[in-house]
Amino acid sequence: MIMKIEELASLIKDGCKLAIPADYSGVAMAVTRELIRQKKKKLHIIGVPTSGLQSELLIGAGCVSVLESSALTLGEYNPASRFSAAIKSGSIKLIDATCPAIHAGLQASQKGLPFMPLRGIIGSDILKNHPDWKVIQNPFSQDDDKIVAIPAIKPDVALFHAPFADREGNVWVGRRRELVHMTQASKTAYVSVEKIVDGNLLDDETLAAGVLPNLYVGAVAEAPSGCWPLSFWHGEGEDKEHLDHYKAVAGTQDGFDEYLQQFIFDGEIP
Amino acid sequence: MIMKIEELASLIKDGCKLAIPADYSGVAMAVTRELIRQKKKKLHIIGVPTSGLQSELLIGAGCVSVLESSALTLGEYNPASRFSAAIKSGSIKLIDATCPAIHAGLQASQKGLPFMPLRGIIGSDILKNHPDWKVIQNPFSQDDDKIVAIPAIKPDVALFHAPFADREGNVWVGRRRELVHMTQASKTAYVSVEKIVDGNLLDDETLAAGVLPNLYVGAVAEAPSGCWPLSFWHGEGEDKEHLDHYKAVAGTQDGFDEYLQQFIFDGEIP
Amino acid sequence: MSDASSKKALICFIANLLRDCNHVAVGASSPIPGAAALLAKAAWSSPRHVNILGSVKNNFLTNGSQELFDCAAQGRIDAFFLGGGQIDGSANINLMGRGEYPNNTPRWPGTFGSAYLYFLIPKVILFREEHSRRVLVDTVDFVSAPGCSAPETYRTGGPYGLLTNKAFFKFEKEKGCFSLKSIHAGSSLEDILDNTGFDFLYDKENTPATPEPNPELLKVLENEVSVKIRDVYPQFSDTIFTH
Amino acid sequence: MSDASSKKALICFIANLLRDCNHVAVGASSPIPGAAALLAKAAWSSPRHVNILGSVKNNFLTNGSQELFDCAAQGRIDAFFLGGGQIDGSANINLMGRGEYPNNTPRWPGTFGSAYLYFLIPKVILFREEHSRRVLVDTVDFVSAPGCSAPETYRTGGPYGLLTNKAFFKFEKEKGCFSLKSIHAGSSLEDILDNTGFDFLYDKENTPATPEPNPELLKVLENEVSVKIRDVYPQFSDTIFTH
Repeated sequence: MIMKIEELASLIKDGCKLAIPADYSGVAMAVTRELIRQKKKKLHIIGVPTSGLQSELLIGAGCVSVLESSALTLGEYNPASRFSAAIKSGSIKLIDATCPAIHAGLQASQKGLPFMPLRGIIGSDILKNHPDWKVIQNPFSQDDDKIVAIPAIKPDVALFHAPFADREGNVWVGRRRELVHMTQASKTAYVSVEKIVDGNLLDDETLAAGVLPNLYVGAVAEAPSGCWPLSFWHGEGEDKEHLDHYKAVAGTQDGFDEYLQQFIFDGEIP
Repeated sequence: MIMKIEELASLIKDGCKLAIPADYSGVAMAVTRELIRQKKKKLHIIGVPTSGLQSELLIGAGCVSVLESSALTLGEYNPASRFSAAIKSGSIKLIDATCPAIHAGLQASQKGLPFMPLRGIIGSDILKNHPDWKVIQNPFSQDDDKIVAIPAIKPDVALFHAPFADREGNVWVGRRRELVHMTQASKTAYVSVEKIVDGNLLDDETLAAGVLPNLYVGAVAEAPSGCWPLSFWHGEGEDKEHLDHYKAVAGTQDGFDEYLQQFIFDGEIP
Repeated sequence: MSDASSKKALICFIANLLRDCNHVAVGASSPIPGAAALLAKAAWSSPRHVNILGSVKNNFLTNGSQELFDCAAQGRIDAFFLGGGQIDGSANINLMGRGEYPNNTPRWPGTFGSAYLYFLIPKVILFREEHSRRVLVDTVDFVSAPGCSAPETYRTGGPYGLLTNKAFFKFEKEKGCFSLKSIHAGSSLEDILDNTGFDFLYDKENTPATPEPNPELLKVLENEVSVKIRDVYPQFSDTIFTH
Repeated sequence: MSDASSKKALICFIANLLRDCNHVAVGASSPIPGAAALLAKAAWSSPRHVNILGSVKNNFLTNGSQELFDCAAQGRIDAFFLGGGQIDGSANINLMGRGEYPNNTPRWPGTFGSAYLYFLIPKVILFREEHSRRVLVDTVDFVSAPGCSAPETYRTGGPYGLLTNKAFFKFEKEKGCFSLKSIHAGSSLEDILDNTGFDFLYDKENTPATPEPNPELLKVLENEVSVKIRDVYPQFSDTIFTH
C-alpha cells in the first residue's frame, strides 16, 4: 500500500481512465512528472471538474488521447499552449462538459447508478456535442419537462495529492470532499501525500471526519511538496517564477521540450 | 440563531415535515420532549433512514399524522408499543420506504433534482405500497432495464443533536455526514448541541472537515445530554434502566400517559 | 450443547462462510454475525474489512449512513446478513409484519435496507435462530425483499443460504429454493421437516451433521476476539463468555 | 479616471447590485466581483454569505466542490458572475473559443459551470471589462450557456445585466435583449454604439451617466476591505491599492 512514487506511477497503465482534481483540491504533480518520465500513452484524463497545468504537461508530452473536462485553465498563466496546439492539430479527443455534470457522472458511478439527472444545460452547445448525454422527460411532471440524464463516469484510477495518510492507507482529505466522491467513483485511488503519519487516522473522531478510508485506496506514496509548482490548499503557495517561466517557454514545441528535459527528465526541482 | 430549546421548539409548527436521524446519528430528545410539552400536532416525520424512541414518543403523544421511514425500532427494547397501537387504530398514515430510498429522496432535494434513480426494490411490496415512487426504463440501456425513480423528499426542518456549535451557528457533525445531507435537503435545520464554543469552527481546517456551515442552519440551542435517554455517538451511552422502565410501562395508553406526565410534563430527568 | 456453546458454534460456522470475503458489513443488532466477522478477520485477516453499522469504533465509513448503500451498489461489500419475521421457501423475507399491510398485527420495525441490499450484495446470509413454522413459512405475508428476480431485473446479489439454530440450507438460485446442507447437533431431519413451513430439497439418507467448530478457531474466539465482541455487544458478550 | 479608480468604481457599482442578496458566490479568478462582494458584506452585512471559490479562507462550503452546484439548484445562491470570450445580444455566452468547435482558434479554457449556473442563479451578472465588437458580438460562435430558454425549460435563473468598462446594460427578459442603463465616465452613447456588436435598447436623449461611487463606500473599500482583498487576490490588490 505504501510505496515510492515511481512504483505508484508504474501502476497507471497506458490507456488508463484517470480522474484528476482541479488545482484547488491538490494536484499530484510529482507523480505527474513521473508519469511523463515513464512515457505513459493514451491516457483518458477526466478533469474533476476542471484541470490545469497537470493536463497541459501530460498533453504536451504526448501521454493523452482523450481529455474529458469542463475546462483546462492555467489561470493567470493562460493560454495553455500545448493544449491549444493539440486542439489545433486534432491530436487529442475532447469531451467537453460542464462542472456539475462531471460531478453528476462521478456520483452516478459512486452510487452504482446508470445515470443521474441534472438541471440546466438544455440549449447549450455542450449538450449538442457531448457524445454520452441524453435528454429525458421528468417522470414526475405532467407537463413537458425535459431534463438531462448524465451517464456514470467510471474512472479506473483517481490520482491526487493529500496532506497525510497513515500506514494502513487511510488518507486525510479534510473538507476537500470532491476527492472522496472522485475516489469512490473510481476503481481505486493512488495518492501522494506530504507525509505518512503513525497510528490510525480513524481512531480520532476529529480527524476521522476528513478521512478517505483505505477500502478505496490502492497505493500511497510520500511526496513532500508534491503539488509543486502549483499551490497546495494545505501547504505552500504556487511558484510564480516557475509558472512565469513555463508560460514564457511553452509557446513552441521546442521550448516545451526543453522544459520537459530540464524539469522532468533531468528532474531539476528547486 | 442561538436560543433556548423552548424557543427552538416553538419554531416547529403544526404540520411541519420534520426530518430526524436514526439513533446512531444523534437524536434531539430534549427538543422532542419540548415538542410534546408544546403539544405539536400533525407532524409529518421522516426517519432518516429509520427512527426509534423519538417517533414512538411523538406518536404516543398524538403529535404525528404521517410517519415516513424505513423502520421504527427500539432495538432491544422492541416492540414499540405506541407505534403498534397507532398502526392498529389507523391513527397515523404510514409511508414505508427502504433506507437508501430515503437517502436518495433527500439527495434529490439536496441537489435540487426532481428525482434520483435507485437500484433494487423491484419486486418488493414496499414498491407496490409506496405512493410516490415510479418505475422507469434506464435511458442508457438498449434492453429492458427497469429502475426505480425516487422523487425528492423535501423536509421543512431537519432536527438533530450534535456535539458542538459556534456562536455563528456553524455546527460540528464530524463524520455523521447523513446530517449534512439531511440538512441540505431541508429548508432549514434546528440543532441542539452539547455545548456552544467560542471562535469560528471554520477557521481550523481539521475541525472544518466536520462542519455543517450556518448557511443551512436556522437555530441552535444548548442542551447538555440532549440525547438522553438514548446514547450519543459523541457522548454518553444509553440509559438502560430508563429504557427498561419505558418498555415496561408503554404497553398500555395509561402507562404511557403516566410516563409522559412524569418524564415530560413534570420534566423529571435524572 | 449449552446455549453459549451453540451460539459459539454458530459464530464459528458463519466465520467460515466469510473467509473468502474482502468486506463484510453487519447490522448493529446482529451480535452473532458481528462476532463471526470479527473472528474471521482476527483468525485469517480475511475479510480485511469489517463494518459494524451503528458502532463508532468498528465502522470505518466516513461518508454518512448512505455510504454503505453506495458501497453495496458498486460491489464493494461481499457479504451481509438479513433476518426476517418470516422467511419463505423462495427466500422472500418479511420484516414488516404478520397479516395484511398496513394494519399488520404484529407490526415489526420495517424493511430497513433489505429491499435494496438483498439485490446488490453477492453473499447475503439469512440468519434467524428460531427455526419454526411461524418463521419459516410457505409464503410471506409481505415481501420486504424478494429472494429471486426476473432475469431482466438488475441484480448482482441475493441469498446465499439460511442458517438457523437447527440447520444450514444453501439457496439454489437456479431452482429457486433451499436445499438442506447440514444439521446441527441436537436436531435431526425429522425435527427439521416438522419445524419448517416451506418445502426444500434434501438427501434422505446422507444429510451430514454440521461439523463441530474447530478447536483452534474457538480458542481465537475466546482469547482474542471476545474483548472486541464485548466492546460492540456488551450484553451479548455477557451471555456467552465468562469474563 | 485612472485605471485604479475605474476599477474601484466598478467594485462599488457591483457592490450596490449585491445589496439585496443573502449569498453571493464568486469565481476564483474574478477579483473585481470578489472585491465587490466582500465590500457589500463589510458595508451592509448584506450579503450575509460570500463564497470565493478556490479560496480556503473565504469559502465556507464543506461538502466538496459540488456543493456550490447543489446550492444553486436549491435557490440558495442569489448572485453569481459570468464572463465570456464572446457575449451576444441575447445574453448567450461563449467560453469555449472562436471559430468552429472542436478545433477553435483560439480555444479558451472551456465552459466551467456556466451551462448550469446560468439556469439556476437568479441574478447572474455578466461582467467583462473589455467593451469591444470582438467580445460583444451579434451571435456567439458557441453557446456555452444560453441567455434565454423556451418557457417549458426549467429555469430559475439567468442574466440580470452586463457590466463593462464603458457601461451597464440590464437584460430585458421579456424582450430577450439588453437595454443600456448607464454610461461610465469617459465613454458616451456613440462610443458604446461603435464598440458593441449587438443591437440593444437605449434612450437616445436621456441615458444617464453611471453615478460616481459613494465616498463613504470608497472609504470602507480602502480602509476595511483592502486587507481582505489582498488576502484573496494579492496581485490584483497591488494594482489598485497603495499598501
